Amino acid sequence: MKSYEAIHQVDLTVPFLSLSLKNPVMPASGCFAFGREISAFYDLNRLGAIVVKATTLDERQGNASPRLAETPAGMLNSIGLQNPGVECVIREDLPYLAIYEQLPVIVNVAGTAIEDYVEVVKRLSQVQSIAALELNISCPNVKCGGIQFGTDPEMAAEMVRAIKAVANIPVIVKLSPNVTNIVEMALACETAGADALSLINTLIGMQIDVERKRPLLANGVGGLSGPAVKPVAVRMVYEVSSAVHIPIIGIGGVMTGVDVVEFLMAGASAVQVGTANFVDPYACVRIIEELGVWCDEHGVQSVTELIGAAKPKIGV
Amino acid sequence: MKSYEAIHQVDLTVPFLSLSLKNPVMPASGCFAFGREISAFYDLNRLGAIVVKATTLDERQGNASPRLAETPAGMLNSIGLQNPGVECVIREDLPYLAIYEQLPVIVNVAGTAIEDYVEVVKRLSQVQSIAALELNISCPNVKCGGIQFGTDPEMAAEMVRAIKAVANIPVIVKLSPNVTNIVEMALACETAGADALSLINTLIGMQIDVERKRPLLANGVGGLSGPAVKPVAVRMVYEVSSAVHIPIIGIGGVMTGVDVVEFLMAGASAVQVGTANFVDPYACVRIIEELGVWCDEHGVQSVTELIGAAKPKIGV
Amino acid sequence: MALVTISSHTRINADLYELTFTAPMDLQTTRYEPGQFLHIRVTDSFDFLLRRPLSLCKVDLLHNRLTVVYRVQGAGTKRLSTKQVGDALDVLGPLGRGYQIHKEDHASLLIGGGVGVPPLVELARQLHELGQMVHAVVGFQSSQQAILLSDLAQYGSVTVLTDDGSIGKKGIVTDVLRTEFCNGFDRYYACGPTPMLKAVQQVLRTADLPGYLSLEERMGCGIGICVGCVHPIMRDGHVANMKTCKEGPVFAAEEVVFS
Amino acid sequence: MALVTISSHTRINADLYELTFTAPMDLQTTRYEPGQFLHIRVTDSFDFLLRRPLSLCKVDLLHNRLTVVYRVQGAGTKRLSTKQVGDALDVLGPLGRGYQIHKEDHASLLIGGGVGVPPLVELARQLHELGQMVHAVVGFQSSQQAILLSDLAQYGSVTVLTDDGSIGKKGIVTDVLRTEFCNGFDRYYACGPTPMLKAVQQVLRTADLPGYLSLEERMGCGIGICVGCVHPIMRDGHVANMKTCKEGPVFAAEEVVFS
Ligand SMILES: Cc1cc2nc3c(=O)[nH]c(=O)nc-3n(C[C@H](O)[C@H](O)[C@H](O)COP(=O)(O)OP(=O)(O)OC[C@H]3O[C@@H](n4cnc5c(N)ncnc54)[C@H](O)[C@@H]3O)c2cc1C
Ligand SMILES: Cc1cc2nc3c(=O)[nH]c(=O)nc-3n(C[C@H](O)[C@H](O)[C@H](O)COP(=O)(O)OP(=O)(O)OC[C@H]3O[C@@H](n4cnc5c(N)ncnc54)[C@H](O)[C@@H]3O)c2cc1C
Ligand SMILES: Cc1cc2nc3c(=O)[nH]c(=O)nc-3n(C[C@H](O)[C@H](O)[C@H](O)COP(=O)(O)O)c2cc1C
Ligand SMILES: Cc1cc2nc3c(=O)[nH]c(=O)nc-3n(C[C@H](O)[C@H](O)[C@H](O)COP(=O)(O)O)c2cc1C
Ligand code: FES
Ligand code: FES
Repeated sequence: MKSYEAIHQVDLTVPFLSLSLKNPVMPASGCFAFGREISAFYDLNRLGAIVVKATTLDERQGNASPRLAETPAGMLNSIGLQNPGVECVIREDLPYLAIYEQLPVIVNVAGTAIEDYVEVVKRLSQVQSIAALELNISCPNVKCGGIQFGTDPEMAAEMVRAIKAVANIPVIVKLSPNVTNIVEMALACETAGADALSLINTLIGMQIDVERKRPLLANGVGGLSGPAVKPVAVRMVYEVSSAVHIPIIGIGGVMTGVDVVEFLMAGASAVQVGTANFVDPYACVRIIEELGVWCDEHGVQSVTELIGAAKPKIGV
Repeated sequence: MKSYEAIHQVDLTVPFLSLSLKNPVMPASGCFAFGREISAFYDLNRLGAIVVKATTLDERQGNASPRLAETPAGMLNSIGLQNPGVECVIREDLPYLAIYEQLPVIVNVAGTAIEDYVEVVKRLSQVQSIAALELNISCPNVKCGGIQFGTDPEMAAEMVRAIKAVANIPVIVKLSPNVTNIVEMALACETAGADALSLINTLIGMQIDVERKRPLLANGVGGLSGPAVKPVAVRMVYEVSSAVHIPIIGIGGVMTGVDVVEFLMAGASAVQVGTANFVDPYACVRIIEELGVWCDEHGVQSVTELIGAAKPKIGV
Repeated sequence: MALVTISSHTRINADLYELTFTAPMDLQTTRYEPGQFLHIRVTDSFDFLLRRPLSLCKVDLLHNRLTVVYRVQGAGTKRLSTKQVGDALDVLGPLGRGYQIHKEDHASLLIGGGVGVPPLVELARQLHELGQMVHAVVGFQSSQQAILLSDLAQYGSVTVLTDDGSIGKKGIVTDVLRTEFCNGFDRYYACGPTPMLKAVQQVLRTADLPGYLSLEERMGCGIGICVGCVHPIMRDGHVANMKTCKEGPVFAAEEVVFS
Repeated sequence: MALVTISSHTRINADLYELTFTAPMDLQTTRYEPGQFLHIRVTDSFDFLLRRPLSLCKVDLLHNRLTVVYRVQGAGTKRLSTKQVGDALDVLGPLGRGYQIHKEDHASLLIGGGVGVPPLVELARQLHELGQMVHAVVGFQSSQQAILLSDLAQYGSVTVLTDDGSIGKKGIVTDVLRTEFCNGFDRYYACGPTPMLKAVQQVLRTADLPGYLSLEERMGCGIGICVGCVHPIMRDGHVANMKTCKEGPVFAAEEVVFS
């Protein structure tokens, strides 16, 4: 296999919003913390962008342990938005990431009520080093609020309007797959002013600990991620990208460069990598390299050629 | 491992509707055809029951090939309800199954409009050898109609009422997981008179053939089944069984006896086995055997002890 | 379904492997047909949940063994290629309907493309044993993909074609299927990629030669319960989607409907 | 993360295995601590997507090798147990914060239960090397589960307890942790199932002996990015969920909050 460096001829850059990402691969929220740990493994500047852990107004301790379970080709998590709160993130985490000058930083924002989200976004708007916000209206692990925004188009639209009114940087809305009609949700967010969409967040699942006769996760249900959910994610990206005119970030089960190709062909402009980071700390850079090699072997000169390539061609 | 025959002490029978099933394991619709092929492998009387392929009013040819794709720990199918039509099923397939005197036969009914379903049920009501009907209001592979009933509680209720008005045997309603609120769907069906519920049908998914730059399935999307979906299925069974008072059949990714235990503990009274039959023609009888061994090893005298065992105990 | 033991596994060309294992049944007493397939689990991991269909290529009655020849196509066959002699192999079959043999025939034309060639070997053997004149016309991309030529040569004459002329004549199998050539045969038996089968069907319909086509559709169960592997077949004036694993993979050429 | 080679793999008791492999780093130049863990992929199949954490048990500086000792708990460790000498092993680590060693101490009490015993072996070696008096109190279900007794005996005295008395005294570790006994030690180091740790913490708080507990939570990444492995820890008067893979698995006993 040729190394990433050897394949100068493939152009991996993709335009995304006002940015030009050096490649379409970014770690997914909650699967990379705030970058510090992985920086011990490789230079974060190699990433297309970074999406940090969900940030809420106040510090949160999340759910009780156990919070993780392994499932066939996937995993369940019920972290429950544990994070140090927006002030601490602004004070301690974002300055650290600002060192990486070639790394666009996307901050994932979560909360319980619209006012929380608005307040977090107002405070983040003071920070120069953020490239975009990702609104997490889809976390399955927070009981009160959270998920509702992600499953009701009216409420999602209201949320997006409220955020757009206070945000001074692009707003990406992250959609939940736990809905009857993903296209309806996407259109509601687009109409309300979303600059981009990312999908999918986790599917709601459960595992029973048969020895203890109770749900394995302390929280009962959790979010399903990993290769198992990829077909659902690809389907939703395909459907949504056929309906909206804003760019899409594909998420769900990306483990290899070919998985990136699959999401791009389905209509995504970029992808996020979640669970794969837990299996292999080098996952993102390996995937970028594999993407380059695949393009090279398939005569693809620019990765942008792949975006939407699996869609019916106009006039055919 | 002790053989099934050796474990006389475990009582595998479960009451289900007016039936006493000799064990809680039945093949899922569309994953066992009408039983003929598997009868070459083992005696069908060993099954708790059999659910036959979706039957529609007229013969259907289904979708174009390719109709199958393999996914991580799962598969996609887009069969599209291919079947010979209800008259042919009554004439050729049901008499064949009637030979198996100890085998309750459940006929899966599908269609496009309520009238189709009603007509199929009317004709099946003439047949003595059917134990119950399973209403497939959730097939993701039929464009027109089909899926709507499975995602709109009002329409589902209307369908169930119409069927109950003409059916002279119990009606099981099979639910789609592709909804925002599975409990709402379940309650609508219960209120409308459903005698039992079965869940889940497949999740809608897609795979891209990156070499050919198009969706792999000729139909574009297909239904995701297999171990990958089990956590979603277990979660839905747990939630629905906590809300309704009618029995539930758990379906999704059952591959082993322990998977059966998981579904029973989550609140199912019986399970259906789909994809596993494709991997291993003996899957159902192997699973029954494994279930018996598990119960034996865990001091479970009657499999009914397991039903709902993972639920919070009343008064605890 | 049986767990059998691999007795030999060798790379025979670029990405091509020959795999021999104990037959899951007694070959002396059980009926099998050339053109039937074996449905093989490449690992017990859920990563490769479904079995892979591979054609019965050679039969060793003495040792009760079967041989398949396959190309590494994707991840599943790649995984299969890592299996070692002595490893267990989970095999279902032989399955499906194979080539029907016409005892009354004098000369049979066998047409194969790429990994469509393997089933023709056992077929050639049986036809040869009946005293028929066997002629195989086989096409490959290049010499790197050519397989089973000496096996076929045991039972009759072989015409080889390659896309790049690196072995045999340069061209494709239909190039040699001129009517004069075909007139010498009673029947043909073909297996290969769909575009080849379609072209063969067309050319030999014109030449008025009856024959059989072995179809290749994606399979799930391999035993007729998933209805995933269908191909449109015309019978009694009606076109219906038929299961290629159960009613096929071999069909009378005139029945097969190509879009 | 590194692909290393297994140099030995033996069953040492009922369901217990000792696995030795090349260290993923140079043990002479890289810092590691007793109580740290290795995060091991049991196969590259998605069936076992997550790594399994196993404690660093023994260090072989001469051959640059590490040893873990594990019990077959579920399907993943069962799969691990099928690995052969010479096989590649995907290992991340050593990770986390291990036991802090106090050079000024004279006598250390090591308390282990079941597969909580392995990390105590390297700990005992290091304490012994510093000239400390080491006493290990270890509990098992029965002699069938007893492990590493002769290893521990190299570095100090060992008191063994079993639930059924089949080896050592009948009873549980807290039975011997009377205040008079504990007074002889400067500090304790414990690892074992949560109920044992909870009981040990309580008993030794009464005895006023400072110490460390190694916690066992389900892990995802093992490196601090998934926030899946938390346990409530009291620091500066506040209780917070801390990552046991990064801030732990070893914590000062008085910090650990049990529910
Ligand atoms: C009746 C029959 C007989 C066959 N005989 C042979 C043979 O003798 N030698 C040989 O080399 N090949 C043969 N093939 C093709 C062979 O089955 C596929 O190449 C193989 O399944 C590919 O698996 P994979 O995991 O490498 O590819 P992947 O693409 O990873 O497979 C994914 C899925 O697609 C299916 N699939 C992929 N390609 C094909 C294909 N071309 N045809 C059918 N299914 C496919 C696989 O079975 C699997 O379910 C035969 C196919 C059929 C239907
Ligand atoms: C820091 C640490 C050090 C450990 N050191 C050792 C050791 O030296 N020797 C030893 O035998 N065991 C040790 N364990 C426990 C060991 O990690 C589990 O027994 C093992 O992960 C079980 O995996 P499985 O696939 O067999 O079980 P499964 O139940 O199939 O595993 C499913 C999932 O649950 C997790 N899991 C299951 N049981 C446990 C458990 N008890 N603790 C944590 N995660 C669990 C697995 O890691 C996996 O992600 C340690 C655990 C931790 C957290
Ligand atoms: C442990 C864990 C924590 C997560 N935390 C967040 C989060 O804080 N915010 C968010 O929007 N998504 C969160 N997610 C969802 C992921 O960002 C991603 O959408 C999902 O895992 C699917 O991608 P994958 O299959 O690549 O993991 C989390 C996922 C996991 C597994
Ligand atoms: C090939 C295939 C065909 C199916 N056909 C039907 C059908 O006709 N009617 C129906 O209600 N469900 C059908 N299903 C769904 C299954 O009955 C079952 O709900 C689903 O596959 C999940 O179970 P599994 O994971 O055990 O396969 C089909 C599934 C597969 C894989
Ligand atoms: S492969 Fe299942 S019916 Fe043919
Ligand atoms: S295991 Fe991921 S943060 Fe600790």
